[in-house]
Amino acid sequence: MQELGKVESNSIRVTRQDDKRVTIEKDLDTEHMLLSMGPQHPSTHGVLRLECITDGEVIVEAEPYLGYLHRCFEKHCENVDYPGIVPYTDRMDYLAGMNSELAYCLTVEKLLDIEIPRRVEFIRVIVSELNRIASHLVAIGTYAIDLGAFTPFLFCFRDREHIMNLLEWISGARMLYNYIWIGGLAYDVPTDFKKRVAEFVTYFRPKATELYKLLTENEIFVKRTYDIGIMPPDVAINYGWSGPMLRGSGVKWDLRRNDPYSVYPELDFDVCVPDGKFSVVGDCLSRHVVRALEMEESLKIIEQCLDKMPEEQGFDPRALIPKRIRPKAGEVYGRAENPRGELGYYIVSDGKSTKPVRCKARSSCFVNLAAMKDLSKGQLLPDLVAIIGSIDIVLGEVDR
Amino acid sequence: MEEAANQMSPAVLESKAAYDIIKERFGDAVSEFDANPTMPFFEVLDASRWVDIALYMRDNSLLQFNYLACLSGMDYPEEERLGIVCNFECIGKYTHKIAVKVKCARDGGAIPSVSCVWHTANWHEREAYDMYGMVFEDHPDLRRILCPEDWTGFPLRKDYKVQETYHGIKVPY
Amino acid sequence: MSASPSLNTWSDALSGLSIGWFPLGLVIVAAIPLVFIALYALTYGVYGERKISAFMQDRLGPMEVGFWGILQTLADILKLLQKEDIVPKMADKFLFVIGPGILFVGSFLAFAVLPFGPAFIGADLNVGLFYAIGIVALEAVGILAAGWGSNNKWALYGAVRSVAQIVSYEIPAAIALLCAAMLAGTLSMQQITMLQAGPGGFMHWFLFTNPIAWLPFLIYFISSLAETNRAPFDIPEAESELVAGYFTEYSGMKFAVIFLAEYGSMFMVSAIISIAFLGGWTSPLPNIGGLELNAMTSGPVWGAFWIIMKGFFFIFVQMWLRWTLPRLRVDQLMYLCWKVLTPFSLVAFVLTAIWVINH
Amino acid sequence: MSEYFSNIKTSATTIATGMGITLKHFFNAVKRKGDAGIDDADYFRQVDGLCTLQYPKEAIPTPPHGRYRLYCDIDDCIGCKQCERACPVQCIKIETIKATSDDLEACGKTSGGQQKRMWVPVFDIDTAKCMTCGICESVCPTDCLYHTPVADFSEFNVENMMYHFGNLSKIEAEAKAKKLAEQQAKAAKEKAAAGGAPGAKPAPKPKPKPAPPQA
Repeated sequence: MQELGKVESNSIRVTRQDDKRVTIEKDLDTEHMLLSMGPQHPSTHGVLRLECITDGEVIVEAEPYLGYLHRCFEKHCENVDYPGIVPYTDRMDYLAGMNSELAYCLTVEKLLDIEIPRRVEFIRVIVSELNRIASHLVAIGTYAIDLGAFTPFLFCFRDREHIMNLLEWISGARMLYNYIWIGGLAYDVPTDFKKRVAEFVTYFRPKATELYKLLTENEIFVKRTYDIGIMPPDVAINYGWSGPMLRGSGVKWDLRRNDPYSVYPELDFDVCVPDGKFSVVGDCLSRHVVRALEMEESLKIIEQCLDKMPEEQGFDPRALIPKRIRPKAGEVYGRAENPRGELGYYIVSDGKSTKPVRCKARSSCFVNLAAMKDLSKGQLLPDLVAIIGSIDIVLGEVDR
Repeated sequence: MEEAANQMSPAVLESKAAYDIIKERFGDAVSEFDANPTMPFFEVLDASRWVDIALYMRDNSLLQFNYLACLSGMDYPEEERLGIVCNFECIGKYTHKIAVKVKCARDGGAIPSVSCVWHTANWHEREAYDMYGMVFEDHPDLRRILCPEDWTGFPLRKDYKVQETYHGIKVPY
Repeated sequence: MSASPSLNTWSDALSGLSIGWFPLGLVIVAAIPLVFIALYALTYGVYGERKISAFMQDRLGPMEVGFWGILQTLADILKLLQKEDIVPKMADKFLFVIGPGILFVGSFLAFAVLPFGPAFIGADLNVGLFYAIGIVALEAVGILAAGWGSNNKWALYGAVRSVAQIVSYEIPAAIALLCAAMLAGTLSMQQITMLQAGPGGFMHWFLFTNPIAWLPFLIYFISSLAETNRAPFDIPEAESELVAGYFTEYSGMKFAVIFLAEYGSMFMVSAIISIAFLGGWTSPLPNIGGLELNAMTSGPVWGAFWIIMKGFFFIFVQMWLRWTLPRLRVDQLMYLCWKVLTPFSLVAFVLTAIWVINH
Repeated sequence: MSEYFSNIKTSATTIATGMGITLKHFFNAVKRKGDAGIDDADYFRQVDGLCTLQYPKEAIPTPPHGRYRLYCDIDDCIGCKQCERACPVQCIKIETIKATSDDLEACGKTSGGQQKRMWVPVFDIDTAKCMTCGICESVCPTDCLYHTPVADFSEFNVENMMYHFGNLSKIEAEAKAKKLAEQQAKAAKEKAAAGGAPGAKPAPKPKPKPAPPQA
């Protein structure tokens, strides 16, 4: 990491002796300014607060402060029974509710050790990949806004709207679905669902290309993100990064591949890592490009799922849901690949109650954000914004 | 458990192998291996050696647990102890996973911090401290992270009672 | 531009109209641009920006107030008028209040030397172009006053950035305009325009009579974006970095005044570029044989029409750029100024000089 | 030096590409996207052009099983309180009074033909609290509690977000409660008198009947 932070020499300090007199001492450090960025700052993506010590435009140190959106998820979980937690998981990473639900349900199912119907698995994968696209669209769009480009943001939201409509059609809600249940699904998909999703895929491909041309290839955008906030792969692993962030650092690590769950082993898709030609491996641009490429991979996954999904007339996705969910005593750590990285749940059951004794959510944004302090050292203020944007935090998940 | 050893799934066997290496090196400092199918783990009995174990786990060429996936605080009221549960994994060379538990006394207990071994432990430990109140020794910056600085009590302890007012605001909703 | 039928005779008659000694017609012709400026700045500028951005982003934009939201700006102004005018307690009150004023004055002072037609020019200074370049620098003072006076760290950042930016971009902008002045041989705005008038319409414009004029034209256009703090050079008010830059603390009518100043200077630089390179109020239509399009579309009223249209065109391009491009970083902005635009403007200057000497 | 010029060139071309795209959209603004819902077969055939709608006047229809405003068909409610227990946010408040045996007729039957044994004087849903998760809907044995696709139900007064579905007025409820108390007292007395023998007119068991397993 660069050590630009302190300008030790050749600078001037102005010291105020009394009201009138000012002495100027040469060859000393200039005074640093404390800049409180957030929690109501446009580019902190919600309510993150950064306490920056700045030397002019250079960030000497930026310390993140969290907790403005802390909603006691873990405390709630200890007071709600297992199915009741599902709606709360939606509200953690509210941009990718399906993925959060999937991770939670997989974890509890691991503890319960139950079989899931194949059709349910495919529907789960389709909806979570759709949601992954939606989430990446928001990530890319807000990143564009962070860097001053408004139009790509609205294009992203226009396309995301179709995904929201699709998911609303399936689950009845637009953002907070409560669709994936432990052992099944809330409803079966509508009859025309396959057709409409296929139409969406054909609709979305050219739009993604257009977005790529408008934003990713734009020279100003590249200049703003290229070689900024570089994270070497070993440090990234040490920081516990996951998801597109880790892949942006060039580590081919995707839980869908490396710790496969659901029907992912049957599906053919690439784990995107930057090749180092377009971007420097590990910089903000790499992370952005990984997200852009992952949308295409998600489309591929969706297409395959649509082909492979078994058709069953009168299928009841609730049929195998246990009447009363009371896992045997034990503990489990389950996880899934969320759009932002590894979302893990550590659940402890005492075997007696229908409520978990402990349900810890290991949120990817929380872990990814921890590297903020190191990443921002010695960067310019606009680069700080670029770095926050590339981490793609959702404060709902950071603070839980 | 004995007859279960041959029925262990491959993932658990991998963890067992990793555990054996650690056990060989640290002997009595670690407990027996709990080979449950959902989350195989062992416990560090001698908490003062936790950093050594952690370093060994990270740096041993046969273990290489370079990825700390999750570190969760835990309350064990019946044992009068607090603890942390860490889920480790190796990214790259191996595919093995293992979980480690470290416990400390419920009142004024301390666990050595491993944030120098895995950077990610820094915030996880702060969160565990915030929620359970165990102290992490040699932690570079042990402050509350999610709750406000001046919050009283540790919310996820089983005997936690929420404070009545906070800066004049009624807390229980 | 005399002896032409239809609208032209009408406009000539209007300018010749006088009651006794009082040249009423001239006053009316003179009033047209002024009324327009107010109308433009109040309605078209903001409304147009909102609609253009909306259409580029597949949105509808303001739709509720009036037909297709045409009265939206009026509603906004009414709202801003009613809003509480907050002066922060710790602010430097004098600077805080005077900042928007200086900005507004700075951007509208240059209108004095803009020729809106053969008959109308506020003050036909013989150093008009020089004056126009100089007066833009006054904006930097206003921005600095606003930013410093706000006693807000973001505003300070914005102000400092803005001053650095405006001062730097003065140089390529001035050199580029100097090329036009060299081609004309005068600094008077009116005379520069006159020199570009002729029956050939657009063929007499400096941009087309001179093989290298496109270079100073482009350079001035880019620098003018920076001088008016428009995207992609809007770093002084970069909302994702500096909240709102130097006007973070402003509310109510002071905020509106800053906005008006911004749209005013947008039109001003667009008018300057069209005067210097695109013939100001001259008609772009050429006379083709017997079809005297040029003559038909010249005159006081037509003049005002053409310069406004040209101004609109450049404003549209400014908006178009804004809603397409991300924002540059501070150091990249300076790189662009000192390492790209300034050398190229010097090259353009030398080439223009050679071209002028050889003609 | 060549990098310098190639830089300028890529900048110019990529900026031109971007501007081309936005201009294309600008000229495409004469078209407008329709407001067909996602269940319409033509949904993806009408997404070109301006994509926003003027919300209150034009709106994309919510799908028929959209999960928005919670509604209780109180005529079918048997007062089993399963929803109250299942609700993760405790937004449902139910009070029940057991119907006396002579009132069973008046209490009526659900549309499924099941005999109702409870008066439900209070069935309040705090829609401001409700997080539309649909768990209550899934546990309801008579399917009388469901989310409707009415998405916009904002109110100026938060009190109005409290929806009352109870089927008895306060006076009626008091009367029923009194009647029940009287009967129970009478039954208890009879029971005491008969020494454990069942009374001539036994009141229904005080427990609410167990809910049939839901599908």
